[in-house]
Amino acid sequence: MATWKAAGDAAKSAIKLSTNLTKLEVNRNPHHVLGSLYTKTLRALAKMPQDYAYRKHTEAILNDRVSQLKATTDLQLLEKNINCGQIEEVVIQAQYELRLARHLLEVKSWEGLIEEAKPNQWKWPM
Amino acid sequence: MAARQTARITREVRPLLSLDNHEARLRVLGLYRAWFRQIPYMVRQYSLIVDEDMARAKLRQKFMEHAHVQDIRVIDMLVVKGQQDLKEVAENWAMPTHIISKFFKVTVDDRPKDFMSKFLSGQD
Amino acid sequence: MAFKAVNLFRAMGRTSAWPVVAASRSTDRSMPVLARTLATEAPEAPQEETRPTVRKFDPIQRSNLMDYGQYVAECLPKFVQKVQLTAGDELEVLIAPEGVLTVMTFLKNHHNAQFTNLVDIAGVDMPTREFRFEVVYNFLSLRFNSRIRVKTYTDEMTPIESICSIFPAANWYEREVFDMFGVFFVNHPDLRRILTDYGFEGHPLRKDFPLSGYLECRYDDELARVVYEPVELAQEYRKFDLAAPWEQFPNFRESVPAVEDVPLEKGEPEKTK
Amino acid sequence: MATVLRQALFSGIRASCSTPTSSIVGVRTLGTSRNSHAKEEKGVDGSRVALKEASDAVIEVHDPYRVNKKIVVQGPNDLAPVVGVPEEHLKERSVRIFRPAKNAMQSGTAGVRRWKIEFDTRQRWENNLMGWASSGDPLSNMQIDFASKEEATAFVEKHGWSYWVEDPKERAPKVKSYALNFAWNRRTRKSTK
Repeated sequence: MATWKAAGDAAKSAIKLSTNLTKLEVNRNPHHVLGSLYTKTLRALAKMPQDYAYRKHTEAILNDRVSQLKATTDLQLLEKNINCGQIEEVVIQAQYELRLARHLLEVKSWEGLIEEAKPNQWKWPM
Repeated sequence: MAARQTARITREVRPLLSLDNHEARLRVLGLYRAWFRQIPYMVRQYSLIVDEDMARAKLRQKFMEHAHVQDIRVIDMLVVKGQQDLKEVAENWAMPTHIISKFFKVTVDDRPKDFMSKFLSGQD
Repeated sequence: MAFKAVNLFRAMGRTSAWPVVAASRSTDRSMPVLARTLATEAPEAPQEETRPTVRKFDPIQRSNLMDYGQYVAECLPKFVQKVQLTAGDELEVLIAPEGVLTVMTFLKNHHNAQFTNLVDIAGVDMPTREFRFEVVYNFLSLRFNSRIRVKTYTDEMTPIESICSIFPAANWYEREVFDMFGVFFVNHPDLRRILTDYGFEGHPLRKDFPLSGYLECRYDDELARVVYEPVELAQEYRKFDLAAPWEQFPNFRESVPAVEDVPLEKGEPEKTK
Repeated sequence: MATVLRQALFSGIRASCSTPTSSIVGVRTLGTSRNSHAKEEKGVDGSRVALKEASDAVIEVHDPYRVNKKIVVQGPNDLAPVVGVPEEHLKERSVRIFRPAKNAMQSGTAGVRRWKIEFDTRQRWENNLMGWASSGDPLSNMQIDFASKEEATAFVEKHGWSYWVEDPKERAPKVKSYALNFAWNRRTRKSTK
């Protein structure tokens, strides 16, 4: 989907020229941006209870992403490994996840059910 | 005929806009004031058949109709609807016919009240 | 475990836009899901639907959806009341009205959800219930080629939080629900009528709104404008009860249940407050 | 939040300008411009903008999380002012709550296990042109089903209509059998001898 410029040197990785997606600009240092976003999210997650399902699942995903970031500097390979669209989209997803983690921390979503439905609320036919 | 239950019950509910009576009252006053200030512009913009005094009297009447309402949420909802009407007037979205028809029902005759007029009009 | 939902969606992604990518990716990760699906399938051995007139469902897709419903429920135990499959393969999450913002944030922002596309918001009116209105949100995840439906409830006076801050597309949808049902969305940037005429009173899609409405309009020659007057029906509406007094299609009642509950593990954490 | 609103509404020119939100400024402008519209012909547009902002301030919710708070309201649930039903149909109508009768021609009972509401009839006349039965009653064509009597009652009370409930007369089914006519202990049994 994206436009790449092959590097003349075989040792160097290709450079992305465009994402070919409207309003999505090429990110020049995705490793750094993603790393900091993931660290922030993990820090927010650490404040949640140990056995909270969201924390467990998200921590596993993010730790896996962090290890993939460390594994390679080649963007094309990284995108292929993560397999969630282009790296710029992955950055957006990471931003979203950070926002979500902070929001859940605020509303304490691990607590018990806030309100039981009335007995006939979800009953159909009446 | 079953008598309506007027037992004094209290319920805990989620607020619409206002958290207490005082805040609800301020909203009502604010809306009244905004309408009051809008009336001169309204009468002029729309070249209404009513003058400002009639419009103000009608405004007062419309507010006093709901003077007995106690529930904060109902007050809030009335304020929301009144504000939407005001906005339609202020932004010039509504047409003169909407305003006249909604607030001054000139083409609608009053329903007959006493026995004789009901009998003569053949209703009820 | 952690990659459960991702892989669930991958399995679903067989019909998605990137089948090649999905297949080429890390087959080892999809192993546990595959194994689990097989394990659950073996003892049950669901009978194959062979009748040509009955719609057939993909059992793997159904179990994936059920798993995903449980995943959402265990991530948001505070707000999710119930999870169910309707019409065979549509996932519905039923939530408490306080959780609208949180659940929508989760569905849009979580890595394993990415329901970034708000398809529609609808309202339903059941006057027999204490909370008579249902508000229904439909979402689409382009990333995982999957849909989900979220339902919550309210009455005439209880506000629902507007999700315009998360999904700008909700603006007009919420205005429509407000206009048609009178459900108030708090924190909406511009809540006003959208379909009815200026000065219209009432909410036309409520069950207690008469079919004819209360007012009719006509052009008045003397006043040279349109006037609104109480409705007069030249022929009164006649009520026919045309429904047969017998139960319909009992043979098909069992084959495809309209609603199937997804069992949730109710291992509630401590009840705070 | 209420204090801000109060300040804006009542203090007029004294309202603090240190909170330069548009809505507050709007209200303040509203409070200060006490001249009649004729004098401010020049600033009509400015005043109109102020008016619009003032009307927005009326419905502003300041704390985004206040919907999670609860308030206490007293008295029965009375939504009559906001349901959008014209006044004449709210105050003068009475409602009958009933369960529909079984179809006399068929034995199926699928349609009768529910409660309905119905309004008193009013204002019918014969159409001059066609002789149809005309009506001026919009509520005559309203049909609502309820699962139980209590729910129907609650709904009607909420709207402020007066009502009465008609309970159906339940009839205990009798055991009928032709053979019983000839049972040995039947009183009407007559000896053939």
